[in-house]
Amino acid sequence: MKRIGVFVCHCGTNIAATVDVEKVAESARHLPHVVFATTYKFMCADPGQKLIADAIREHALNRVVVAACSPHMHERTFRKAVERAGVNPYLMEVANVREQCSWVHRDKPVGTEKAAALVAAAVAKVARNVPLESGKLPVERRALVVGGGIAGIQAALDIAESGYHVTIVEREQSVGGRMAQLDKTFPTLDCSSCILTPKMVDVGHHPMIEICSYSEIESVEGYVGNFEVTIRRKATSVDPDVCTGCGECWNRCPVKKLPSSFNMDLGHRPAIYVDFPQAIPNVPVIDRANCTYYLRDGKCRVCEKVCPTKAIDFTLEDRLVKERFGAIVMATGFQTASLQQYPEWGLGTYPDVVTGLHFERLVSSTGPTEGKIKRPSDGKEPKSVVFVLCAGSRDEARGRSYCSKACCMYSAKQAILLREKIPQAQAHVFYMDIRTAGKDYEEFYMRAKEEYGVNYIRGRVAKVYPEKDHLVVRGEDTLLGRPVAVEADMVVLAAAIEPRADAAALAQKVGISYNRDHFFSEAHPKLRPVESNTGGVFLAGCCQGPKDIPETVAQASAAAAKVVQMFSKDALVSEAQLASVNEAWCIGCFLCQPVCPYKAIQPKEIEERRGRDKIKRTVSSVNTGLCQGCGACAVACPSGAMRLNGFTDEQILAEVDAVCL
Amino acid sequence: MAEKLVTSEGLFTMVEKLLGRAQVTAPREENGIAVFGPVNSAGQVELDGPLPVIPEKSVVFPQSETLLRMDLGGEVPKVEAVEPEGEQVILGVRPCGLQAFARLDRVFLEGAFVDPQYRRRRDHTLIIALTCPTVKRSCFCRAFGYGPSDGSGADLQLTRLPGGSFHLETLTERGGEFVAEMEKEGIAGLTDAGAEAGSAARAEKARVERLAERSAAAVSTEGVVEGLDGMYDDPYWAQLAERCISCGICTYLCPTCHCFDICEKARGPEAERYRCWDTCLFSNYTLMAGGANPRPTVRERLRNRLYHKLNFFNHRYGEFLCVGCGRCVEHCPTNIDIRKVMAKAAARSRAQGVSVNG
Amino acid sequence: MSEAIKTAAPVEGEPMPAELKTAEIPTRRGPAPGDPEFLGALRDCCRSLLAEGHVQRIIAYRETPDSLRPEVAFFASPEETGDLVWDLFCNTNICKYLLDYRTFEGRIGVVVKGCDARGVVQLINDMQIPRDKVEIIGICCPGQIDPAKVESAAGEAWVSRVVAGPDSVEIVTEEGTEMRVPLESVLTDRCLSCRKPNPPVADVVFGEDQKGRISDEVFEQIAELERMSSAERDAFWNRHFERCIRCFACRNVCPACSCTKCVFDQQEPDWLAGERNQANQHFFQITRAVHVSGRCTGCEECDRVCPVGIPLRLMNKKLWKDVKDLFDSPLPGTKLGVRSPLVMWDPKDADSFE
Amino acid sequence: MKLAYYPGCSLCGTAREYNISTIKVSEKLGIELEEIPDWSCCGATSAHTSSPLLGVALPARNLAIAEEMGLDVAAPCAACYHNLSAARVKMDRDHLLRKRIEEIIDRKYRGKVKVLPLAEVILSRVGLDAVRDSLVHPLAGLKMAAYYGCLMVRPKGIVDFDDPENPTKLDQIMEAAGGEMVDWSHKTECCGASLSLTGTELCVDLVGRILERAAEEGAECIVTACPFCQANLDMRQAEAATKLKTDFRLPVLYFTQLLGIALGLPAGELGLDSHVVDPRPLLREKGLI
Amino acid sequence: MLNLQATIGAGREFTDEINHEAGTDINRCYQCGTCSGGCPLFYAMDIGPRQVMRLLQTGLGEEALRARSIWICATCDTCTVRCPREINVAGVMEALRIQARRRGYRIPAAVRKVRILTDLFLGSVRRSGRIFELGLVQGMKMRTGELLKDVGMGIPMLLKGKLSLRPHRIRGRAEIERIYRKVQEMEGGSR
Amino acid sequence: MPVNESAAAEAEMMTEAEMTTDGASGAGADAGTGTWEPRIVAFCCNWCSYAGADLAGTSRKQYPANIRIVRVPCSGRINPQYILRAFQRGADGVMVAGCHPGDCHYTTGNYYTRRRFSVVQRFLEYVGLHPDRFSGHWISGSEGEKFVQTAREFTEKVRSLGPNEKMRDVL
Repeated sequence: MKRIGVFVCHCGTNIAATVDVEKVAESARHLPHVVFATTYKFMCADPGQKLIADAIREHALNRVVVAACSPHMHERTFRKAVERAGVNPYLMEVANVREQCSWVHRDKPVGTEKAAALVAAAVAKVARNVPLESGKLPVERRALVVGGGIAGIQAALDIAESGYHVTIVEREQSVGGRMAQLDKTFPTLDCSSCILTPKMVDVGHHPMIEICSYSEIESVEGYVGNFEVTIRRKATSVDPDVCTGCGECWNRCPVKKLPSSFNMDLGHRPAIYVDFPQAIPNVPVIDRANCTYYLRDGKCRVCEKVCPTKAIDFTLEDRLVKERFGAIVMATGFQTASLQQYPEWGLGTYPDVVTGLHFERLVSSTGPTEGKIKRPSDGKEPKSVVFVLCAGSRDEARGRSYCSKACCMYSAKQAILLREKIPQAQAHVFYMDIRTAGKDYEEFYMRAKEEYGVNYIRGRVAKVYPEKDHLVVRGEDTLLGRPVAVEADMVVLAAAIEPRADAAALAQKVGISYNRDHFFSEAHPKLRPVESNTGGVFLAGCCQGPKDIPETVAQASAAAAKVVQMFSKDALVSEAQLASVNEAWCIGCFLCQPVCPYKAIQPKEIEERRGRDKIKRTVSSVNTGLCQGCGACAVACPSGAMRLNGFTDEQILAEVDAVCL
Repeated sequence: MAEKLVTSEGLFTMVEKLLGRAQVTAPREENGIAVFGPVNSAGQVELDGPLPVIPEKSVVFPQSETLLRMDLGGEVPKVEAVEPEGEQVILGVRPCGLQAFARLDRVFLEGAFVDPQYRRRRDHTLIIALTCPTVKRSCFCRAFGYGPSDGSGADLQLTRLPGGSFHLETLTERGGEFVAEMEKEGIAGLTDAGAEAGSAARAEKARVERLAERSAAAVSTEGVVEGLDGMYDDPYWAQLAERCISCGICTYLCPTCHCFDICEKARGPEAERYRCWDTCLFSNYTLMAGGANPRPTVRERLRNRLYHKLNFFNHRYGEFLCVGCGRCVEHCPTNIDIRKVMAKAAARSRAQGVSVNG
Repeated sequence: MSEAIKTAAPVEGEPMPAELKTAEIPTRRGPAPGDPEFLGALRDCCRSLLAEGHVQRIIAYRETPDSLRPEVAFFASPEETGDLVWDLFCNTNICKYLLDYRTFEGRIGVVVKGCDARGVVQLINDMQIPRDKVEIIGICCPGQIDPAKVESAAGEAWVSRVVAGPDSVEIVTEEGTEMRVPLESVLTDRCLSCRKPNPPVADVVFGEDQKGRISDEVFEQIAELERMSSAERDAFWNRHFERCIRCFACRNVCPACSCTKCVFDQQEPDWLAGERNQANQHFFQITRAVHVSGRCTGCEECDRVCPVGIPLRLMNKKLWKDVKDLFDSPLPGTKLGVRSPLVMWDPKDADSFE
Repeated sequence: MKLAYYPGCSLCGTAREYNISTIKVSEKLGIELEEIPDWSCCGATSAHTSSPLLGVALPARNLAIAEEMGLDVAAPCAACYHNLSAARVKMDRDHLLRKRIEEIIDRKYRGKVKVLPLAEVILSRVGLDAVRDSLVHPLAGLKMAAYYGCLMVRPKGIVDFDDPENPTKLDQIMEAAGGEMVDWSHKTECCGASLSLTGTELCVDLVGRILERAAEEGAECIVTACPFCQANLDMRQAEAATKLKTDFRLPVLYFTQLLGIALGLPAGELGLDSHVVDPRPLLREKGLI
Repeated sequence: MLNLQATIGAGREFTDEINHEAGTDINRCYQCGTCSGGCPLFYAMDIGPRQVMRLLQTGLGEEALRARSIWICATCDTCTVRCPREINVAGVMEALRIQARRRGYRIPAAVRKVRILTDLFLGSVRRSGRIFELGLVQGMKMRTGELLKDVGMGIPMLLKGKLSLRPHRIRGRAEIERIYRKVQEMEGGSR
Repeated sequence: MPVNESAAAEAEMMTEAEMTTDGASGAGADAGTGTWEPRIVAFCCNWCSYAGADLAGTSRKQYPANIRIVRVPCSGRINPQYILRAFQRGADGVMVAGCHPGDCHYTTGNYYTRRRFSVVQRFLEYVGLHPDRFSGHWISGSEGEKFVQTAREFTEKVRSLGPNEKMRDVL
């Protein structure tokens, strides 16, 4: 026997002023199953909640409708209230008579009529509600950090310091990431590696942190608290347990002239290498695509011969390691745009046109030129360098509409570094707008102009082309309104920051969403900026959007805090309004499967009675840990075997019927 | 009774006149298909077409009809019965349709309970029969002891004459009244039939009877009931059911099938109770509230239908519930043929040596 | 048995590799319908499949006394195949019977035309039956004859048999008279605009690829409807839906309708009421069409079986046209492993929302 | 392979040698060209800069005729290609416009024909392998700068021949013909041809800049597919040189002329005598004629 | 001083018209100057394309109708393909040119020849169906009075058979005439 | 089959019938006055469009009371049959609203909505529903104003069409 109670809130005068609450309550009394209806000034306040609880006891109510503000506001409040009074929290529905009624319709009779209709819909729905139970999910208290740049390092350290085990998966030979490639950092001009290296050492030595470098994520199964991750540990050809990182091998390797990606291909490395001298782990890897041993059937073996600890093992193979984690922090960082779509700027065509990251390596004392700025074409010291801002950013026409955020500042820094290292060189910066939102940033920019005499030209570069032994940079000085050409020895393009090329593919593996630029999407742009839409997966650093180092570090710590918060609970509570399968109706067509964004639907074999026989057949089943309750599966299912609890077809149809009356 | 001659134009005018005072149902053509359905203008009537797909029964037993209206909003619920209204004329009923009406009458009107809805409709329906202009291969009326010119059960009977006019025979008093009324209104082209027209009509009837004769050899009812008596658990039904797709074509097109379901619809405090056709071939037909189904598979459902047509009804009313119109034969998507079932049953009874008379 | 078939028949007991079974180009080919050896070869093929245990059941057609209406038959042993038949009256799309074999513990052979074969592929793609459980015996179909058209051509005479030639058919009546009519005049409506008469996937194929009859008639009718005003379209469909008797034959024959509990049969929720009014007729018709859109193979079996002549293909083909225009997907049933485009998406999809 | 041929006004006048060499080369490569009967002017730049409708209607008439022929259109002239393409795209995008144009030209147009520049025909329908296979005199040792100009490549979406900033298709064809292509920065810089008669001074400046860059990269001649570019770079070369106080002596040839030589067509049939900067001394020096 | 509040309101209609004709939205322009920077003829213009966009944005679009620039623009589309805001800059220049004609603006003397050539060209096509190049050149000379310009170039071209002495007339001339008339009708007889 | 003539003929009758429809009949009749008011059902996804409607409320923006919102978790949860049901029960217009493509709370739900309804929308029009009676919108949680505008415009459109008879099944 369904016994529904209806509670209409005045919300002070917020509702009562334009809705005749008494009339609404009266009309509710005539609805099927309604045995009690009343109004109150503030239903969400303690006395209001008590009123509901009392009525539940007094009238033996087993279902409740509260006509009040938006369910986004107080659905949880009222669910808890009825639960305390012994009614399943999912047997309560909210009729939104404030946001959808009193606040948007001034005419009282009209508002009252609509409020009554909304209450009738809620009553019709609640009559078809069934009790739902939230599940409890165990938590594996180990975290996975994907990416070993400054974001990953920071997140890993914070989690490990709270006493939980962390695994860092890093694609390259060493952790360190982009920050390791930088020379100085703005606005303080302190040395990037000087502040990064100690942190790298910390993660390298931390007892709770395991670094899987030269590794990639192969697949992610499972759900919040219970991820099962397969990590591909690429074959390094070096036994890490034996190697001491003495450097004999890489110093003696006869293949020397391979482009060093750490140096943005401006320098060289051998076939057996570490990314850079301070690499963590300090264990080299063999680049099999270029190693003589692998290219010429086991010839060479120099490294093997010189290795004092016999750490070289050519027979090592890729290993797939399966591990369980409770939480994942995505910190995969960024790359700079290739700018292939901009032939007019000549990146890749003219050697002296480079990107900002290249320039970092050229200024860095650990770089290929040992910190002497030389232009790539002929090694000459440049006397005129043009910095081009927004190179690939803020250009909807060619597919990237966003601002890369860090370029204004790092270009100012690079112009300053140029002027410091080559005082007689002129720095020109072509810009559209200068964005220096950050502590001490504007001051830094002013210093570049005032102290270092950097020439800022407001205009976007239209074309770069070679003439004699220099480049000509053409554009409009929009403040002059005249065409200008700058003769430059080098052009540095502040190439757009974009997610790693495989970010979308990785996101699909992990099951998180990404935006059209392939940056990973946060759950809420303001209120949940470090969580992804998938429970248990958190975001840190440039994989979520362009940002500078302090912001990255802050986000990484925030993500770590979220992980630690999760690990501090005994168990996680799963959503109750999830999909479930009516196995008798399910025919196993699996049309529901591809539409599930969370890969929550799996086949399941069931046994069934058919007449006298027992038959086996395959039906869909929902993993309640993965399901987030969107209901797309329920619509894809042609027979309605898939249902979304809390929003079943019956409930929605009942509402439709009611609002149409 | 009286015999008249009416030209096509005369008939047209008659229908036009009728339209003002009654709901007229007649054969129409829709998208290349002949159907019995309500007509709004005489031009829609198509008497020369084949046997209409939708049978005549819908005139007295509509696919759905409201029985009760309710208002549950007040202190005391209000309930009122809904009675069918108005006069109906059904034009162009074939002899098989007339036979079907007779069967339906037995179901709905005989015995302790007389169905009020059916009674009202039946009483207010004038039936104008039509001698079949041709006989299809799927027709097997002869097996049931009547022929394509048999007008019994109609108020009036039309027979298309070679010249294009119609011979109109008055068969009941009501039919007579109708003709008299028409004559009073002065229908041009409605005249007394001379001897010539009378004999032309008899010749036409004899012609179609001869055409029907062709099926007599192929289909017979002899031994069907008896054969089926012993065949209930025969593997034959499973074989037949293998092919059946369990659609409702045969039952809904059948002029004698008369099963219905009673449903309600509510819109807020107001509600209606109605009945609508149902078919024993649908699994829902016997589905019970708890999920149990006494006829769980097509085998049981198809068998039930065929037994109802060819055996059960005989045991209760002494005649077949099949009238040999051939609609199910012609329209079955998988060519299930009731005539073959009859032959099978007959063969079984012969094999068992059951005496037809015993 | 034709030589080509004999040599290519797999060795008994040897499991067929799965990848072979999904190959879209059949390796075996037999004589074409119309060839004097055709029926013998087809029977031989079916007989040997049963005899050698490659299949435990064959779904095909059997002769009946009414030569215009052969019946669907299920052959369980090689001996039964003697009255297996395939001619131009095998209108029934038999693919749907595979659903009765969902739990059958053996392989099933199906003798299929191009349109039926698409249904088989669709059932496979809808995971109703695994590919390796079905032996697809395909026939490149020269077009099927509508018995009603033959009968109406014969007038009052009863048709005894029909002899089909490449361009015309000879109708022989019971009285022994003969008449010759053009093939096109008696072909079923769906065959008159059939673009894909060849089985897209098959294990054995009889006949060489047929060209099909390329006709835009259906699409022209759709275009004509699209040009009408809303009120005209409303009237058009009201007129047709009005006739619907809800026999559900369209659903029951549809290769894309494989649900065991159809929404129309459900009481909770009460999607479709029994009352016969335009509201319910529309709900039924629209829902049926929308449910199969993206999976409708265009076999037009629904249109064929509809006893009251509702032009269902004008709905199905309209949906197909839009799905194809919008999402550029292949005709359902023409490719293995293809899911409905409606359970997929592309960020660049057309957007009709505001 | 058969195509409807739209030579355009220039190819019947100032660019006769382009026409001749196109026809000869096509014949050699097995491209069958059927001239669009009674074709009319595409309107060049004048039509669309003064009336949007006229700018579509004039080319549309020719498209409609080609559609009646049932053939795709080959248009060697860059301007004609541009205008025909633009009209096609605009009518494709705007159903109403198409209806209006149909009314204006009083012909049916369904948007079925494609418009291809000749270079595209050679590239995608003949194929470079076929070109390589038919070489008689590979253009070995001849350093060329391929100049595309504006109309072939801009704007994207209206024309769809090649990248607007760094096109390479002419380079590919000439490389297949054995030539040595210089990589240079002014492939698509505007030469100002539309201002040739009205703003000659400006035009000379632009021509000078382009030639200067080509010369600096070591080009010995320029190849082009645009009659306006050819005429402009050829005829204004002397003036430009004077202004820049230099002497370029850079012959400006149609790619079909050089391709013709490579395919072994008699030099006399390629209209090599009709240029202001005579290419023959250079070609003789390279042993190509 | 310029009252932007007033100009923006007053010029909106004109801006909308130009947007509509060019099928673009100049309000998207963020004044980066790529168009002007890449324009081969910017150096000869009085107002660069970027400034033209700004004039339109601030409601001063009609000022652009007096600019030489719109006549100097060679419609090479470099600006359009490089514009990061997907503005059809060349299309705007073209639309302005058409507007200037339609509204009968005086064309700056220095660029009047552009208009003369256009008229001659379209006239030639109207009469013959195709272009009569020699006639065009001669017409230019007659209308501009620069009788001796480029003589040195014309004679060799004639000799080389590149300039025919008589116009080629197509058969469908009546059809072309009809097209011109129809267009004129539809565009309100602006020409 | 002659698609055109008879349909057109019946359409004429239809429109006449429509014109003589009693405006005050059925579910759309306004409580007191008896003047006809369109009944509009809006299916809104919980995270964006419903939140957008909430924002319209918190910003006190007025829109017609004809709109009745049915909340669903995601626009991907909106079964096309719900639309039919609403029209059956007397709705004069139905709108569907969800997060902008790419912004779905559930990542991709609205992409299916977009596919499904681009087909369904055309089909409803094809079977004779007036195209202005059904519409789809992308409304984010921050687009309170857009919700209001949409509600106003849609209501006016539907009002101008008069009561819907297509598929209607009311007592």
